[in-house]
Amino acid sequence: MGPSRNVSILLIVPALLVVAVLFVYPLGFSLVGAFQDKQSAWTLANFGRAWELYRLDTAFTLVIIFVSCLLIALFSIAIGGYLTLGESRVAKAILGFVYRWPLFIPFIVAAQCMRTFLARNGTMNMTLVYFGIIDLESAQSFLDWRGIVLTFVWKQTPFVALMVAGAMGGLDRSTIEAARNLGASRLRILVEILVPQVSRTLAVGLVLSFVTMMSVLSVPLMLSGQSPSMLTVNMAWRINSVGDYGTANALGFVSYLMTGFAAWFYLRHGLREKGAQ
Amino acid sequence: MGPSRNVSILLIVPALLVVAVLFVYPLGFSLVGAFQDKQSAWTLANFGRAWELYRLDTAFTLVIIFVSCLLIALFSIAIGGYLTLGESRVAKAILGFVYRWPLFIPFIVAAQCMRTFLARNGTMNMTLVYFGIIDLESAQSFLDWRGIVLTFVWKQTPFVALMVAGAMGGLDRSTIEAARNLGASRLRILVEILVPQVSRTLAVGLVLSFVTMMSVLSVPLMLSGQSPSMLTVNMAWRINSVGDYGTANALGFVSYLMTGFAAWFYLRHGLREKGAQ
Amino acid sequence: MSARLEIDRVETAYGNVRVLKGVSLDVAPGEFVALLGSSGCGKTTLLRTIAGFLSATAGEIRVGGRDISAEPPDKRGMAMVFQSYALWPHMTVAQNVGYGLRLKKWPREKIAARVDEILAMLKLDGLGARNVAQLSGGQRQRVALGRALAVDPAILLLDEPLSNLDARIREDVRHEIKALQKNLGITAIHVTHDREEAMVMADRIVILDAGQIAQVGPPETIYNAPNSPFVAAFMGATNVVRLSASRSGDSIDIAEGPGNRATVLRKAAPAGFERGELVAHFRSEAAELADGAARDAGALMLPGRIVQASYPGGIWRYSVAVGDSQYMVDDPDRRDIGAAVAVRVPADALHLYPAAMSRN
Amino acid sequence: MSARLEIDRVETAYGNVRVLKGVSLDVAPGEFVALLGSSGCGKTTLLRTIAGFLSATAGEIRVGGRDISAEPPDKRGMAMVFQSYALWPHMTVAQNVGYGLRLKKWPREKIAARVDEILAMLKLDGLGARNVAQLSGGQRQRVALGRALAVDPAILLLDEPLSNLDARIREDVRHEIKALQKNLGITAIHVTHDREEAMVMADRIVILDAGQIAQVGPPETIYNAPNSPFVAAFMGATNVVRLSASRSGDSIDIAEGPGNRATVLRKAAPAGFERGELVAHFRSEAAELADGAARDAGALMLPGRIVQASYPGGIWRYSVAVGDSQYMVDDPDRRDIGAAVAVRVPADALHLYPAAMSRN
Repeated sequence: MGPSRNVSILLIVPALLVVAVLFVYPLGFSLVGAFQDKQSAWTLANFGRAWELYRLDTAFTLVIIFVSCLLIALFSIAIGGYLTLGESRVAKAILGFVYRWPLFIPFIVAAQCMRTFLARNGTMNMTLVYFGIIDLESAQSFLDWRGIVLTFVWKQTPFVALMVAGAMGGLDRSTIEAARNLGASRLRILVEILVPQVSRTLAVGLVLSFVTMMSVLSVPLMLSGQSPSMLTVNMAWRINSVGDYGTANALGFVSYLMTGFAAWFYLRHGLREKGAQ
Repeated sequence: MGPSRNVSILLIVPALLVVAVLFVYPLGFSLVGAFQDKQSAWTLANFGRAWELYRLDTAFTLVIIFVSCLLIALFSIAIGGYLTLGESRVAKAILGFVYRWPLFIPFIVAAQCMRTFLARNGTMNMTLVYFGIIDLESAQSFLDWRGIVLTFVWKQTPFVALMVAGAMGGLDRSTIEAARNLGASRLRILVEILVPQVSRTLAVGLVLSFVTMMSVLSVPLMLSGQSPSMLTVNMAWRINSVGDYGTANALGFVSYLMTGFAAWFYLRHGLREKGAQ
Repeated sequence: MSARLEIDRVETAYGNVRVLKGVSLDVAPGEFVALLGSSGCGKTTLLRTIAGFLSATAGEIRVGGRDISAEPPDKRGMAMVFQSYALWPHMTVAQNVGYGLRLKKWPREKIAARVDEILAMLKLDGLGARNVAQLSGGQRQRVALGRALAVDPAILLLDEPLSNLDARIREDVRHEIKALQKNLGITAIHVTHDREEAMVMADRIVILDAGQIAQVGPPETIYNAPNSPFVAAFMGATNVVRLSASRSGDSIDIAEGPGNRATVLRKAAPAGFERGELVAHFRSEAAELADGAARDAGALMLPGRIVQASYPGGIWRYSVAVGDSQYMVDDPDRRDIGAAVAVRVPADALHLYPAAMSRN
Repeated sequence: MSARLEIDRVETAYGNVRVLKGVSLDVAPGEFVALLGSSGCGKTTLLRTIAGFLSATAGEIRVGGRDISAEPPDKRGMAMVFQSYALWPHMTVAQNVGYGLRLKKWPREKIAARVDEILAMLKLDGLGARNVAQLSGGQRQRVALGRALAVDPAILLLDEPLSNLDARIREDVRHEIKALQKNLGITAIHVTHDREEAMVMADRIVILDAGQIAQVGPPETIYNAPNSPFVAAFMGATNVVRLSASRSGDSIDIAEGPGNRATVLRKAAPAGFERGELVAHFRSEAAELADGAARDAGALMLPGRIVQASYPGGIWRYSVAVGDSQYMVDDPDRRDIGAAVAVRVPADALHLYPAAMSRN
């Protein structure tokens, strides 16, 4: 079998090369661009400029995305938990039907909706004023980092909740009943029995959401015009308005490092799970 | 049990209302805005203007996204199929490691990479010229719809391939061996045995990719400045530069209809699967 | 610790489907009762109703005289062992066993001591820190048992706990569980579809059929005196003959029929039976083969031909065609296929029922 | 159609682990051979090597004299039935059965006719348009069999095809498959871990142990003359006694030991055995209980006490403590726990081996 296997590897090599070139090469080239000036000489100037102009925005981006991830995790665990442990069939059916709709709303539509909803004289404030909960003077606009977080959470929670609820639904139900049988409350079952068993799925969902939020240009562009802004907005600005590819590449490199860290976490977690089996 | 169940439904109602309001209300309000002018009077003028200015872009958007979905489906079936049926362990390990990396690259970084890669004097053309495959004069820029499709396919194929490969890996392997035992070639096994069994997963992945591509502003904005453009670019333009929320809402409504169709397809398919069991 | 369990006309439904149609059963403290039946008979539903995972639509369940029908599962003083073991894969063996005590807010050291005691009792010493995924099937089953026993329940519920084990391990575990239950004096309800498992483990067997109790009794009674054709067939008496018969004092006169010779069986007729058609059930191992022409005045003789033979071990098992019917009969001797033989069924190996009781 | 299958010193490895360590076996055309062993013995590996899903690292596999070791699975003239049935859920019954013929490019009408024929043979008439998900376990099993038989293979490979069926259906399907195989005259290799299934279905049984053949022979031979302690224990003779013995002509003198009385067994000693320690295996059903003081010159007597009793049906099964050992013995009479008894094992129920052959 030895020789024929080697032949089959040789046959597959061109296909693998194509995949490698198509998937990896464009990325590598852009990353190299981050370390070059316009004359293709090696430099760290791009990073210097990126640091000078955008270090605040980098921190801002990270904070927004971490807060969003945290909220997404909480909401999706709550939704998945209710769908798995809830006793009212009607409530479960309604929740199951409603929660996944934002999945089918494009980010840009979501951003546009939120703009109308969260503005100083937007729907939310007007509704609150109408019910007398706040008065018009104290109404404030949420079109800043809070709006971005809200939109991200609104849009990504269904995605993660879908994965988490699916994983919870796929668990052996008798592991839940065994805990109930011994007297565990529903909250304890959620925290001590369900979440640990779906933690891998939750982590994958959060990592993918992390990457998605790093990707989205429309939401920060439309919801928070003022400084500080997110890195995506800065990159689009550098390219479309300034034509400064070097700095854009450097910012891309920073984005890539952040998601690379998330990816590393994902892989490490995946390998550890396999190792434990 | 009757009364206590009703009480528990009553207890859950406020929570459900909050979910409904938070998830559904912002969307509904923005949709209503598509049918109102600046004085909140009912009108179809927004749609008239959207049709007049952007009917070509709507078609352009749909074509790009359908072509992308088609290519994503083909590539992800090929990747999943090779990972499931391939015989060379080394090739499978390399492919399995390489293919999912674009998943962790933000869209905006991908768009930036592609800009460098696909421009008239970008890396791709320079490489082809270097190897003498084309000459410099006939080199053309791919920074148009082709670039957008390429970027979408590059970015979304790993996502769908991950789902498809997972579903294929979860199938009872003896269903594959039974076909091999009867003499089916690997291509026939892929087309006749594997794909039909993972069609639901494939459809879900494509619908979610469809929605994602409807969402992305950065890719069309950065890769194809010229007209025609995608709806996301138009919406961002209407809001950020013109301040014309009505038309933006109307365009959002159109986007929403498209994804709504995809969602309907997803739900119908899901229900049919359940019905068949 | 143990308790009397009374099940009083309990009914349970899934949606509109009535699964239990009024089941009553008294279980004495320390007794081991097996619920036996084929799939869909309601045995698991009954166990889950007792455990509190399903709620009875009618009837009462009492433990030590107290009605617990409305109590949640953990307030019933019962612990359940699940078919899939239902161990928590993210906890160690010790954490699994001690979880119920943690819920009861026991102090950490007391939990550790109790867990060690349980593990020692189940011969799992030293495995406390092990991940449950690293255990063999038999070990997992014992961890599941330990988790249930750790909370010192009055009643132990066993939902087919042995059906995922290999045949050889299963026999050992049967005896271990039985011995443990006797030593602890705990009341146990055991669901199974395996006849021999129920026979070997239980003090009393409850045969369920279509949501109702078909027969209750000790293993010997159920085996030797099944009260209906259903129970007879379920307990292995799957050979069926229809006979024309009439009572005559302490005996039964059997007329010659399409498959059988005339005979007189010295045996009591079914209660109230005088004359008419009887359905006779018998086991393949309780019959034997005789020469085709052989006569025996005291036994039922069914003349026929051998159509299939196999050797399951120790004896030969023959399929004998008699008229339109086929019977399975065990015999110590090797015989040829096609040979003319008579199936000889001694009077006390026949289970007789009026034909009206039979479903087919 | 059927073919001779020759397996010649076949070895198979998973990575660096040698699973088959040189297996040789001749299967005659039309013969039904069962590969029997516990999990991990290599029986499934051997079947998959024969089928071509694994490739032998050494040795040859010949069908009708032709070496097929290097052929792909579909060129070997074999069809396999899988444990999980491996039906394609997106195809109807007829599409499943006819898929092999479609791959052979048969015209549509010929496929339809052949499928109808197969379905009729398997009593699945009229179910052709049914979705496989709508079928019962027994029906699925038959569709899987039909799919394999449709391509008219010379050799049928069965990978535990009955282990997912209910106990009662399983017994019917055993006889159906056996009868079908005899009628078609097809060669069959059947993998199973169920001793009785192998005994009842196979013409010859191959006992595998740790990747090697432990014994090959017809069911009666394997059952009554196991050639090693391993085979004896696997075939149910799980009671083990160590005896001090010496040959004396056609008999064996047994000296008194810690658990047994002295006796003379009229029985041939193991080949080459003169004097020393013997390991004796016997089945619980081949022994019986006698009074504690009873003596019997021709049988092995083990005096002890009853420690556990159960009634699996028909007979009582006792656990008897003799010295440090416990034996399981069947007896027709009900006896008390604690009673002093002697286990009586007749000479021909004892399987004797030199102690060196025993692993423990």
